[in-house]
Amino acid sequence: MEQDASAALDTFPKWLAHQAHARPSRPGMRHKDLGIWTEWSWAEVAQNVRAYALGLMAHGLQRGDRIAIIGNNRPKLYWSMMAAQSVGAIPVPVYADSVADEMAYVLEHAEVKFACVQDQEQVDKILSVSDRLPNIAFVFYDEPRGLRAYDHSRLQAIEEVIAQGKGLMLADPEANRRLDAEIARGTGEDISVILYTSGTTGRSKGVMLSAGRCIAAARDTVAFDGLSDRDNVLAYLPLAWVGDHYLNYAQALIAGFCINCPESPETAVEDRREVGNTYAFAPPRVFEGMLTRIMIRMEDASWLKRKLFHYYMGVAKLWGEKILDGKPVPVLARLNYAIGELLVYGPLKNVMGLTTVRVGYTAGEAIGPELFSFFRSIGLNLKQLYGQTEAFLFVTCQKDDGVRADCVGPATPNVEIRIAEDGEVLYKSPGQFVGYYKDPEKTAETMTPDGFVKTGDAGFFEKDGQLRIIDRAKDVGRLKSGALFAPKYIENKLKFFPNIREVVAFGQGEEFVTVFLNIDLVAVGNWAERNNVSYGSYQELAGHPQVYDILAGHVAEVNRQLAEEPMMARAQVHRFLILHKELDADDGELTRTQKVRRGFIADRYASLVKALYDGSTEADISTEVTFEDGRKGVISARVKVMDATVAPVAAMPQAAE
Amino acid sequence: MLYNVLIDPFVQMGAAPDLFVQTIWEGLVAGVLYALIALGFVLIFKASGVFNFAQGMMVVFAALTLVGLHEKGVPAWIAVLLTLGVMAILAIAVERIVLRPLVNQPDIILFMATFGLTFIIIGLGEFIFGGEPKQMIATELGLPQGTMRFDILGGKVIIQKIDVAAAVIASLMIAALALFFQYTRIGRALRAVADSHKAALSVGISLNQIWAIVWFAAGIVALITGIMWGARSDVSFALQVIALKALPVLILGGFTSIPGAIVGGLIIGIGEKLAEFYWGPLVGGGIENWVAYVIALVFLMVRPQGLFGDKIIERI
Amino acid sequence: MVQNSTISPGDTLLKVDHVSLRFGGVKAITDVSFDIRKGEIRAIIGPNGAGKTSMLNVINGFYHPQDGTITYKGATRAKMKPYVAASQGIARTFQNVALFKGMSTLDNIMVGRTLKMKSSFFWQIFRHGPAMTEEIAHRRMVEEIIDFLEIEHIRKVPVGKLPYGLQKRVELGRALAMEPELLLLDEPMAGMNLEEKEDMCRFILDVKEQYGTTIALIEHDMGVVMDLSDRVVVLEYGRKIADGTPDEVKANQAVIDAYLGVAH
Amino acid sequence: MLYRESGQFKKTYSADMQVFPLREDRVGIAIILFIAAVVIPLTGSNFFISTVMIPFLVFALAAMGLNIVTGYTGLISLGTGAFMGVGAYACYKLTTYFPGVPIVIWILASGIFSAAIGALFGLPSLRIKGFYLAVATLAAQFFLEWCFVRIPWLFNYNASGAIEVPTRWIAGVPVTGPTATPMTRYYVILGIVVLMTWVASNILHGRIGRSFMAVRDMDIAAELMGIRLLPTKLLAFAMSSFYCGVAGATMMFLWYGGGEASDAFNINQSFIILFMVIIGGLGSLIGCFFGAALLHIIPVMLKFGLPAIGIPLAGATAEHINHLLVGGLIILFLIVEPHGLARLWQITKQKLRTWPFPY
Repeated sequence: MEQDASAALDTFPKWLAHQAHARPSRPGMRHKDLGIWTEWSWAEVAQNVRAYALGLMAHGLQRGDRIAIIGNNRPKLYWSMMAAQSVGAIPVPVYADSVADEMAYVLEHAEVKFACVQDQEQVDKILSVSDRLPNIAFVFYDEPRGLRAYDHSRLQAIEEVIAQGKGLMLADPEANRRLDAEIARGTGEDISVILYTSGTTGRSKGVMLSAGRCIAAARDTVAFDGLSDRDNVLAYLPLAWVGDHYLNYAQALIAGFCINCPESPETAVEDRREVGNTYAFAPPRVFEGMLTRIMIRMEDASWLKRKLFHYYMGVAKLWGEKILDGKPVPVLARLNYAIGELLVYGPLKNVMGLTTVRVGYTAGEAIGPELFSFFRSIGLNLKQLYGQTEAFLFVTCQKDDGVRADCVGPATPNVEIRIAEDGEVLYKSPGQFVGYYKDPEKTAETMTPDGFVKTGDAGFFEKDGQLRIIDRAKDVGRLKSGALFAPKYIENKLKFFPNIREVVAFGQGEEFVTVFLNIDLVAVGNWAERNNVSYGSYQELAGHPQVYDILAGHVAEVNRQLAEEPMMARAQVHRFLILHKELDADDGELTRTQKVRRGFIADRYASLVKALYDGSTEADISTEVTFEDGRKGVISARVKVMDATVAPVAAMPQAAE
Repeated sequence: MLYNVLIDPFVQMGAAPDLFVQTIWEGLVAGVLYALIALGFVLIFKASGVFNFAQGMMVVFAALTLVGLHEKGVPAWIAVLLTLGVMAILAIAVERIVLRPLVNQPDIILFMATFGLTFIIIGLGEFIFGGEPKQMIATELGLPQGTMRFDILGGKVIIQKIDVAAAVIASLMIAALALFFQYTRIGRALRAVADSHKAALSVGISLNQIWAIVWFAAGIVALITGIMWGARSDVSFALQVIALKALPVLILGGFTSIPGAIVGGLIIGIGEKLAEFYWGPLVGGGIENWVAYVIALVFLMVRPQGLFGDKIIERI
Repeated sequence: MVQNSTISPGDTLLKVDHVSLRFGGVKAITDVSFDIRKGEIRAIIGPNGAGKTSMLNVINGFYHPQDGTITYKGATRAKMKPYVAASQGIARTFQNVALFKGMSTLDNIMVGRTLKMKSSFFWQIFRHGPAMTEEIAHRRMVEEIIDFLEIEHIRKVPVGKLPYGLQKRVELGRALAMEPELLLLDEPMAGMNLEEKEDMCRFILDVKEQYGTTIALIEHDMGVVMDLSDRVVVLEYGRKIADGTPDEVKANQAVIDAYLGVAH
Repeated sequence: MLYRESGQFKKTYSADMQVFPLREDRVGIAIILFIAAVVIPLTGSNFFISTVMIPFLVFALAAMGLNIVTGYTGLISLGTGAFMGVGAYACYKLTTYFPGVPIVIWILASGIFSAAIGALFGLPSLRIKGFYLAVATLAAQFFLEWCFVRIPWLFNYNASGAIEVPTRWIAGVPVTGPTATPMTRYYVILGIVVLMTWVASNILHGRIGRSFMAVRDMDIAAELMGIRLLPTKLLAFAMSSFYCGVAGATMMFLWYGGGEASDAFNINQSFIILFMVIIGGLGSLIGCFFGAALLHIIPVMLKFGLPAIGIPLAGATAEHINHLLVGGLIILFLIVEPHGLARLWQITKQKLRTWPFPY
C-alpha cells in the first residue's frame, strides 16, 4: 500500500485517477452478466468514469448537486457515484427495495436533481411519486429492458451518457481539461456522500460524510488489515448501507482491490463461491442464515456424514479457535484438526464460498457468541467490529490475534473512545460525519460540546481493553428490582437457535423479563416435515403445541446461560409467546436492515404485552398487514402464552452499579 | 444377368411344379415354427408391453429341460409336466426379480433387461444340462415318425409326418389362445393390461399376477415350440440365431396381433425357402438367414406399423 | 432481430383458407379460414377438442390438411413442411411441455439456434476456429434470452428437475432462440399460479414490443385472452364460429353458447 | 471433498463451455492419461497388455461408436459386429493394394467405408422407429456376415478364409503382424483411441451433439425446430459406423493378428458391445470405457484369474458362468441405475462437490 506523499489525494476521484495510473492493468471491477464475468481494469474503470462524468456535465450536473443512486450492486451504479464525485456532485444511495413513498421522502429531503437507477422497476417508482419531486431534471437507467416505449425527454440510458461523454472527449480536447480542473477543485472538505441511516426511531436521517475524513478512515483500516490489490470482495450488501459504501467503494479505491458484482441477488451465494472473495463483511443475520442452512442440510445427510460432522465439530469447538489464534495446541490435536480440515471444514467452507476468505468482519448488530465461535472454529478468520454510519463505520475493530466472541475489540487506530456516565459510548474518529443534512439541531443533539459523537449504545471496557456493547443506550433499562435489563443481549442468545428467527424482549420497569418469539419457517418447517407434523399455514405451525415445547426448551437453555453471568442472572425470561406472523419490514416492524423496531412493536402488540404480564394463558390480537403486492389485509389470531422454566440464581450481592 | 435374376426362377417354378410344391411345403413348415416363436413374443408384448428378447432362449431351455429330465430316467409325459413346472417357476422368478423393480421404466430399459435374461438362461441351461446338442425325444412323446409320399404333378412330394403334426398342434394352440384371450376372464384382464397398466391397476387387476400368468403361457408355447423344433433338428443353443428370425415375423404381423404373427410367420417361412431354392444358387447359396430381414425391411418401408398394427398417430 | 420480410406491420403475415383435416373418420378441422396480421397477438380459443392444437400443427407443418391452403409471407402452399416452417421463422411451444429431458436449460435453448449455425463438420471435429467462434456468438444470443426471461439461476440445471412453471419459461426461451417472425404459443399458462401467469403475460408483451414478433396464442383463461390479444378466432368442433376483436367475440352469442354448453 | 471450487470463475464463454470446467476434473483426466501412457506400459506384463489393455481399448472404441447412435441419438443398432468387420476388411484390402502407406492411415481410412455402409443401413430409420429399427441393423449384420464368408476377394483368396495380417512398419518399428511387440501395438491403439475420443467429445459437445440428443429426447419437437431428421440420423449412423469400422480394423491388425474372421464379427459381438453401452451408460463417453472395462475384464478374470488362484475351472464352465454373470449384471444395473456406471460416476463426483451436505 503506497505510503508515498499521497496527502494530495483527498477525494475519491483523485484516488481513482491514482489507481488507474499506479495499477492500470490490475482488475478493478467485475460483473457476472450473461453467464460470464466481464472484467474492467482500473484504467478502463477510470476511462469509463471520465466519459460518464463528461456526459453528466453535458446534462447540467454541477458541483454540489445531489444525485440519487437506486438499485442493486452493479458496476454502472458505482461508476455513477465516481462520476458524480468527479464533478463535485454528491451521490445519495437509496435502498432499492424501499417502497415508493419511503424513497420519495429521501429524494425530496435531499433535493435530488438527478437519479441513476437500475431498471424499469425503479423508474416506475420514481415516476409514481414524480409530483413530489419537482426538481428532478433527469433519470438515467442501467437496464433498458421494457423502457423503450417510455417518453425519453427526461430519461436516458447510462450507456448513452457514457457514449456521449466519449464523443465529447474525442471531439473537443478542451473537455478533458475542464474535467481535470473539476477533479482538481475537489478538496477533503467536500461532502463525498450522504447516507440515509435506517433510523430505528422516527424518519431516516441523511448522514453527510466528507471526502477527506472518509479517505483517512479507510486508509487506516486498509493498513490495519493489510489489504492489497490482490484481494477480492463480493459487493452484495445494499448500496445505501455504510457497510457497502465503506468496504466496496472507499477501501477498494484506496487499496486497489477488485469489486465483484453478482449477476442478481438470487445468485449472490453461487457467485460468491465462483469468484472466491478474500475479504468479506456481513451482518450477523447472514451468518445466522448460513448456520441454519448448514444445520438443516446436515440433518438430512446420511448417518456416516452426520457422525463425521458432529465428531469433527466437537474437535473444532475444542481446538479450532486456539489454532486460528496461533495459541499452543498439542500436536495430536493439531493433526486431528488437520484431518477435520480435509474431511469437514474445508468442504464446508468450499460449499459456503468461504475457502479463500482471509479477513472477515461482522457488524451492524451484536452477534451471538456461539454463532461467532462456530465460524472461527472451522478456520474462518471472522472478527468483530463496531461502528455506525455517523462514524463512517469503524469505531472499534479486533486485531487478528485479539479476537473475542463477546466483545467488539479495542478502538480502531486514531479513534478516541470515552464512556459517558450513563454508560453511553462516545467517540471521536477521523471518519466521523460532518452532520445531518438539513438537520443542525439533530446534529447538535448527537454531538457532545467537546466534539465527541454519541453512539446511542451502552457499553463498558473489559479488562483487556476490548469494548463490550450491552445494548441500545435508550433500550438498556432497569427491572422494577433495579436489575440491569439488556434486551438485545437476551435476544441474540435466543436467536442463536436455528428454530428462532426473531426475538423482541420486554422488561423495562417490569417485575420480570418476557419475550415475543418468531419461528424460522424453514427450520421449523423442516422439523415438521421430518416428524410428519401437518400444518396449513405459518400461523398454524407457530401455534402448534409441540413447537411451543421446543421453544420452551430453548428459553430454558438461555435462562441457564444467563444464570451463570452475574450482571444478567436476574434478567431471565419468565414468560414467552410465539407471534402468529413474521415480523416484516414492509409492516414497519423491522428496519430495512432487519433490526427490530422495539417501540413500534410494543404499541402495535400492546394487548399481547399486557397478557404476558397479567398471567393470562392466551390473548387475541388482530393486526393490519400489507401483502407483497401492496394490498392491505387484517390477520387476527389467538396466541398462547407460556411460563418458562427459570434457572436458580446463585446468591449474589446487589447488582454492582 | 438381369434375365436369370428376374425371369429364370419363375420359369423353373413352372417347369418342376412338384419341386415348387415341395419348397412351398418346406416354407410352410418353417413358417409354422417361426409363427410359434413369434406367438411367444406377441403374448408377452400384448400383455406387458415388454418385447421379450429371451423368448427364443426359453424355447431352447424348455426343450433342454425336457430332454435332460428324460435322460435322467423320468418317463416322457411326466418329464413334460415337470418341464411345465420348471417353466412356471421361471415365469414367477422373472416377474419378481426382473419386471417388478423395473415396472415404470421406459420400454427400452425392459427390452434391454430381456437381453440380460437371454444370457442368464443360456448360462443356466448350459450349466445344468451341458453344452452339447441333444436328441429330442419325439418318439417317446408319441409323435408320428416317417414320411408320406405323394406322386402328383409329374413328380414326388415328400412330407414329413412330424411336420404335419406340428402344423396341427400349432393351429390347435393358436385357436386355444385366441379363445383364451377373447372369452376368459384372465384373457380380458390381459388385454386390459396391454392397453394401459394404470387403467388396469385402477380397476383392481393385479399386474404382478397377470405378468406371471403371461410369462407362464409364453413358457408353455416355448415348450411346444421346443418339442416341434427339436424333432426336426437337434436341440442346442445354436437355435438362438433362429429365434432372432422371429423378429421379422413380428415386424410383418405387427407386435400385438396373434393372426398377424401366424400370417407373418408363414410369409417369412415360404419367402425364405423360395428365395434360397431359386435365387440362392445365383449368389452362392446360404442367403437363407438374411433374406428374411430384407423381406421384412421392404415390407416395413411400405407399412411401418406392420400388417395388422393400427396407424401410429403422433400427438403433441 | 433482423426482420428481413417485406411485410409491414398490419399486413397479413399468415392466411389459412378453407383448411380441413381428417384422421380416418375423425374430422379434426372442417373448412376453417382466418388470417394473422404481422405484429399482432392473435388468440385462438374454444372448448377442449375444438381443433386448436391441430390448427397449430397444420400451420407448423406437422399435420398435412386434406384440403385448403396456407399462405405464409405471400407463398401459398397446400401443406407446410416442418423444416420449411422453421427456416421461414415459425417457432412453437407445446401444450404439455416438449423439452429435451436429457439436456440442461442452456442446451435446450441452444438447440433453438441449430438452424442459424452453419459451421462445417470439419471445424466441428476440432471444436476450434469458426466452429468455436460461432458457438460463442450463439451462446451470447442465448444468454440475452436467459436474461430476458430471468432464468439465470437455472442455467445449468437439467430441465427434468425444473418445476412446471419454469419448464414453460425455458420452452418459450427455446422458441425465441429461433428468432421467429411468427410464434405459436399452445396454452403457455396452463397449470400456472397467479404470479407465474402475470410473469408469462409480461414476457409475451415484452416479446411483441421488443422483438416485434407476431404471436398466435391458444389460451383458456378469458381474462388473459381479453387483456393480451388484438384479435380472437373461436373454434368449436373443428369449425370457426367467431372472429374479431375481443369485445366483439365476447358479445357473440354463438361463442357464449359454445362455452356455456348448448345442445348441438 | 476433494473439490475446492471457490475462486474458479469464467471470464470468457469458451472457458465456460469447455468440457471440464473444474480444475479438479482436468487434473483427474491428466492423471488417467499419465497412467495409461506411462504407468501401465512400465508395470504391466506383456500378457496383461495384450489380453487386457488392448482388447479393452478396442471394445471402448466400438462401444463409443454404438453409443453415438444408441446412447446419443436413441436409435437401437444391432449391427456393430458387422460394421467392425467392414472396417477390418476395408483396411486389409487397402493395405494389400497400397502396402507403402503407414498402416495407421489405413486403419483410420477404413472407417470411411463402414461409415458409408452404416449410413446406407441407416436409411430406413426415417420411416421406422424403436424396435422395428433393430431389424434394419440386424439385416445389415447377417447380410454383411454372409458377405465376409461368401466373397473371397475380401480376404484375398487366402486359403484360411480369413485375414492374414501382413507386417507393417512405422519408422522402422514393426507395428502389425507377428513380429510386432504388444508394447508398440498398445501405444498405437492408445494413440488412436485418445484421438478418436477427443474428436467424439468435440462433436458431441457442439451443435451436432445437441441435434443428436434433441432427436433422441423428442424427435417431433426437434423436427419442428428445423432439425431435419433423416440427415441427422444418417450422420449419427455414419459417425457410429466410422468408429466401429476403426475399432474393427484395430481389432484385426493390432489385437487378433489374423484370427478366424467369422467369429470376430458375428451377432454375439454386437450383443456384447450393446451390453457394454447399456451397463457403461447410454449417452456418455466415459460410460463406454466403464462398460468395456467391466464386460471385458470379467471373462478374462474368469478364464485366467480364478485358475491362477487355485479354483479349478474348465473352459466351458467359465463360459457358462460368464454368461450368467453378464446377464445378471445387466439386470442388476438396469434396476439399480438405469443410466449405468457413468451415472454412478457422475453421482459420486456430485457427492464429492456437495460434501458434507447430502447430494
